[in-house]
Amino acid sequence: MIEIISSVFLIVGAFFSLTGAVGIFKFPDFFTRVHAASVTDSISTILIIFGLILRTDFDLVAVKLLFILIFMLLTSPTASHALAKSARHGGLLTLAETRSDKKVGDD
Amino acid sequence: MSFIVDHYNYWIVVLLMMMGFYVVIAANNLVKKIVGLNIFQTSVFMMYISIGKVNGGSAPIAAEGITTYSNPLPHVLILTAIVVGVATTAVGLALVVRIKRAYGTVEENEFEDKEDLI
Amino acid sequence: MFAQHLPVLPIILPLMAAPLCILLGRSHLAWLLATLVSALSFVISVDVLLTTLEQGVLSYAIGGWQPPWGIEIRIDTASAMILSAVTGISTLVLVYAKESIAKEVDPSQHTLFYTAHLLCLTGLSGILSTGDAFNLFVFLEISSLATYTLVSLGSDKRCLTAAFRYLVMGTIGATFILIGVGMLYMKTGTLNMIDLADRIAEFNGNRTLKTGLAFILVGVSIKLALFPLHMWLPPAYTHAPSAVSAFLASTATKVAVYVMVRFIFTIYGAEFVFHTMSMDILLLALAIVAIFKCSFMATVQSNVKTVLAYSSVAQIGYMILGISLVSSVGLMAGLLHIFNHALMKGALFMAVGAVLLRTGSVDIKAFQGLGKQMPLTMAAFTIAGLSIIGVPLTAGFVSKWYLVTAALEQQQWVIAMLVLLGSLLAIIYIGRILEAAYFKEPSELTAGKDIKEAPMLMLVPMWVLVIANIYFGIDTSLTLSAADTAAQLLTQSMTEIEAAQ
Amino acid sequence: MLVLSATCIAILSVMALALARALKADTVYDRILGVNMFGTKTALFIALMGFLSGRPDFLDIAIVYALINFLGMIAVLRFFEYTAGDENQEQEK
Amino acid sequence: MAEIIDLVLLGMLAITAFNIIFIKDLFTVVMLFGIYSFLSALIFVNLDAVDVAFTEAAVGAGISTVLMLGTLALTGRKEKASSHKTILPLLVVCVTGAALIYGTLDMPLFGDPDNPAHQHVAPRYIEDSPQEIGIPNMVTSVLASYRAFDTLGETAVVFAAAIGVLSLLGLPKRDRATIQSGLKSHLVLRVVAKMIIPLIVLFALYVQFHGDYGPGGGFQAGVIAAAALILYALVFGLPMATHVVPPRVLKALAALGVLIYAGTGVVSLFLSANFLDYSVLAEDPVAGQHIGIIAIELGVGITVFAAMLCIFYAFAGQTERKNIQ
Repeated sequence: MIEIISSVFLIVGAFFSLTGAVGIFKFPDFFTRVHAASVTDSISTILIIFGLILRTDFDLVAVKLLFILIFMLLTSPTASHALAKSARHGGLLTLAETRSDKKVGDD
Repeated sequence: MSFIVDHYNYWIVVLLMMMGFYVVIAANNLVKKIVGLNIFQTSVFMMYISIGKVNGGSAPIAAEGITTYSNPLPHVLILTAIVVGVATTAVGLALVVRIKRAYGTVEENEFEDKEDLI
Repeated sequence: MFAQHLPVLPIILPLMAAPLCILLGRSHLAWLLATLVSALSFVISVDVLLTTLEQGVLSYAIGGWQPPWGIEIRIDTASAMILSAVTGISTLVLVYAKESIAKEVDPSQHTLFYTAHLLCLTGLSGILSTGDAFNLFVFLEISSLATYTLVSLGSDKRCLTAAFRYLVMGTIGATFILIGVGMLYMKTGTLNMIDLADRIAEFNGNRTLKTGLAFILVGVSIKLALFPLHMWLPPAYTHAPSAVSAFLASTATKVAVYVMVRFIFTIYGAEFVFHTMSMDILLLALAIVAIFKCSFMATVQSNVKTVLAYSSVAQIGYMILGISLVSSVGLMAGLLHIFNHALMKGALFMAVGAVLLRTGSVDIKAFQGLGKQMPLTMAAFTIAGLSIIGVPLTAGFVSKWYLVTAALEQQQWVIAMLVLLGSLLAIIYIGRILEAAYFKEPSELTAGKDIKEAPMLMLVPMWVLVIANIYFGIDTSLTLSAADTAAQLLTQSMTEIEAAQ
Repeated sequence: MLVLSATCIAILSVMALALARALKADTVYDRILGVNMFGTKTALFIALMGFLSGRPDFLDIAIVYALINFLGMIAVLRFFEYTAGDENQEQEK
Repeated sequence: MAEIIDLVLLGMLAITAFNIIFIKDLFTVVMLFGIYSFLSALIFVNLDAVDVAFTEAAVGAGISTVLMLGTLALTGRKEKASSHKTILPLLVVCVTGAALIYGTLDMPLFGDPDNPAHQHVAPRYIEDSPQEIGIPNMVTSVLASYRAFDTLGETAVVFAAAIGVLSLLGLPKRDRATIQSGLKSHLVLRVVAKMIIPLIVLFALYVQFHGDYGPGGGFQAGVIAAAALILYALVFGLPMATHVVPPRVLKALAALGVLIYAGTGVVSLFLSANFLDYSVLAEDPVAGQHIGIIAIELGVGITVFAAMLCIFYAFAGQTERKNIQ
């Protein structure tokens, strides 16, 4: 029974990370790509690590997995936030702003 | 076919060595030379580790229920070699910083006209 | 109680003294500690040399584990002889360095200089005494890293590019040795040198072993600056502080020659290397080209330190020539030249350092008229220069003499002639400097300043080396017997070849 | 076992895509994004490989991966903030 | 399954290396080098070399990348076109490559259990070391006991690197704590860093003392502890970090670590056993081995931590100075 639940978790986690990977190619501008990458990162980490925890018999390995989960939940959103802020600080424009400039340019 | 399967690890490692070696010789920028040096050394480490691998063996940490282990000796040698590699990189990068401060440039072709390289 | 622990002491004493120098902080204390430790290592290595002359090989298992499993310190006569030379010269250079680096290295870095010097000494004595192929690579890296630091301490900005070029080529050389040792381990499964020798003897001409040997020899040739791979040496020795040039010129490349001898004769066995791989022709050709091209380059240089650097590369050519003659007499001549050249080159670089201290320049014009102004220094330079040329009554003559006899013994008239011709070139580049010193008036470079004699702390080590030069030129009993037993030891497997010839 | 290897292959392909993003990127920030995603996915991949090869006590390496990936990101951003000052000067010059 | 993963990883590695050759923007080259180290560490995990993967990830991807970025901050990002022609390097590379391929023809088969490499010396390390030295991690037992002299040499190499960088770049002064030069504007980063850094230091201590039972040991612990403080210096600024760990203390710590290691060896000398022979450190030889290994791992951890942090301070000190002018 637990086996099936963990398999479901794993599959769904893998699916989300695949969508994230496709997202960083398909999305129009940088900020949506960062959004796609970091959101799917977090969700797939949670799902896969829970899937793995179910497979262990809840000993030291499970604690290590939880430690990884906490660590990654703390660091990867922060890293993506810092990246986006630095990109913004570095003068990167969002899609809306580039379109509005073009419109202003056209009129 | 089995000849290739048994040796593909070595051939790819040789390919990586040659890429690293090429970057070291052909790179004009000193920082890129050091990156090339690192790639060259890391691929040599991979050659050592693929010597130690045993098919079906597991990591050389004794655990019950596991009989065949991979050979621990190459791992010890490579632990030493990695730290030696980083030590050389650190000194090399420190030299690059000093060269930039002394010469104002880190491009190798711009040294020649600045002083007579014997 | 310490008798059986002697072989390991020359390595761990400098190793422990280096961090102590950092903890001591002040450069005078660091200098005192470094000189004492170096002198103690010299005494121990001379004692070890004497015991090896009687007992043959000393073996010491580190950590109590027997050799093929643990690492073994294995000292035979050849390594003990060169170890005594290295520790002796290191002591003299440390005494010399106190005054010499005062002007060339800024005071805040003197403690770091002594620490790096001790680490370099640790690396060199480690290479000379270890019996394990990978351990040799680790100690090679210690000595190389310490050498890059020492070279980059120079005052001239070009020492930085010289140190960087030396670092890149040195690391490529060390990685080639790593690849070679990896191939050896892959085929034999062991790293201990003696074990390797027995197991390699079973394979007759295996392709991986041949490639392994080729990579090790190329790596070691970079380290000992054999002819085509010597480009890093002249700028490094020219722009390094003179105390560093004195130490490196007389020890670093010589230890690399010892590594080549160890790999060719002990691990692979001479007949595999020289007959199946016909390496002797290649080494011979490179040695001869090295002698002539570098001697010629030495004659055209204006900077005296570059002249000496090129002369070092040429002298290494002589050593490789001795080794590639594939006979125990040839190998003995090579080992002898390692020892003698260390004495000669150390004295020459010290003299040039003294001139740099007093006149502020090492250009040949600065040497004009120094014969009268700095008599003792120039006298030392003259005797050491004559020893490079190979004038009788000096150590240089002894090693040249045995090189020629080794060549003649194999009816190689051409090589014997080439060795003598090489000495002629040496006469030219040494003669140019002597002529400037004694027969020319002081040039505009040194006209204004009144040039005093070099300080006592620099003259004493210089003259100790010069006297040793002359002593070993006349009474060759100690060096000859050591070199002879070493050559016999290394070339046991060679005897069948001579019989076959 | 099958599910584990399937997830492994999925994560491997995500890493390949992230690597492709890092190699072929128009702005530098996309490259950093690719490297960041690559780092986090490798940490997950090691956890999965630990379970696949039956030695789950190797999760320390996954922690180190996550840590080093975060350190790399902060170093890159610090580098950007530092050189941003120079680029503005270069643009103004 | 493992072979497929191995093949795919090696393929990705080759593509990354190929790109590194042709990219001119040095910043991207350093980023790709970070990925290269990560991938090679991943391959080491796949080839059962767990300790090596640990060190390669921590040292290769962590410290080297941070140092290279520090250098690039001073030397500029663009690599100028190299004028000299590339035929000679290509020729040299092809000759070496051909020699290497010639060498691989006789190499024993990859992964074959009865390779000569596994016959002669290795069986004793695998079978006897858990009994003789009493710790499950064979790599640590070989590293710390059978071949302890190698590791002593390696600690000396790390010490020599710290000395080299110190003599070239010098250490930053400790007094200028007033300048807020960290990532000022990233408030989120500062809060998260405050939470994470204690975790990392705790993890470093775990790795240090867990080295006998799982992957880990002195080197890895030293590097992770240094990474924690480098993170602190990056987020809160170098002056603040030099207040937490003053540079003079680091120089003393680096020297101390080497002395601890060599001192353990000398102690066994005084107990009339060979250098670095731990079995005399306690009545029961196996207990002696335990004490010896813990002592030298501590020595190694201290030296590596102090050396790596010293090197980072020297590099960061350069950028601070340039920043201020």
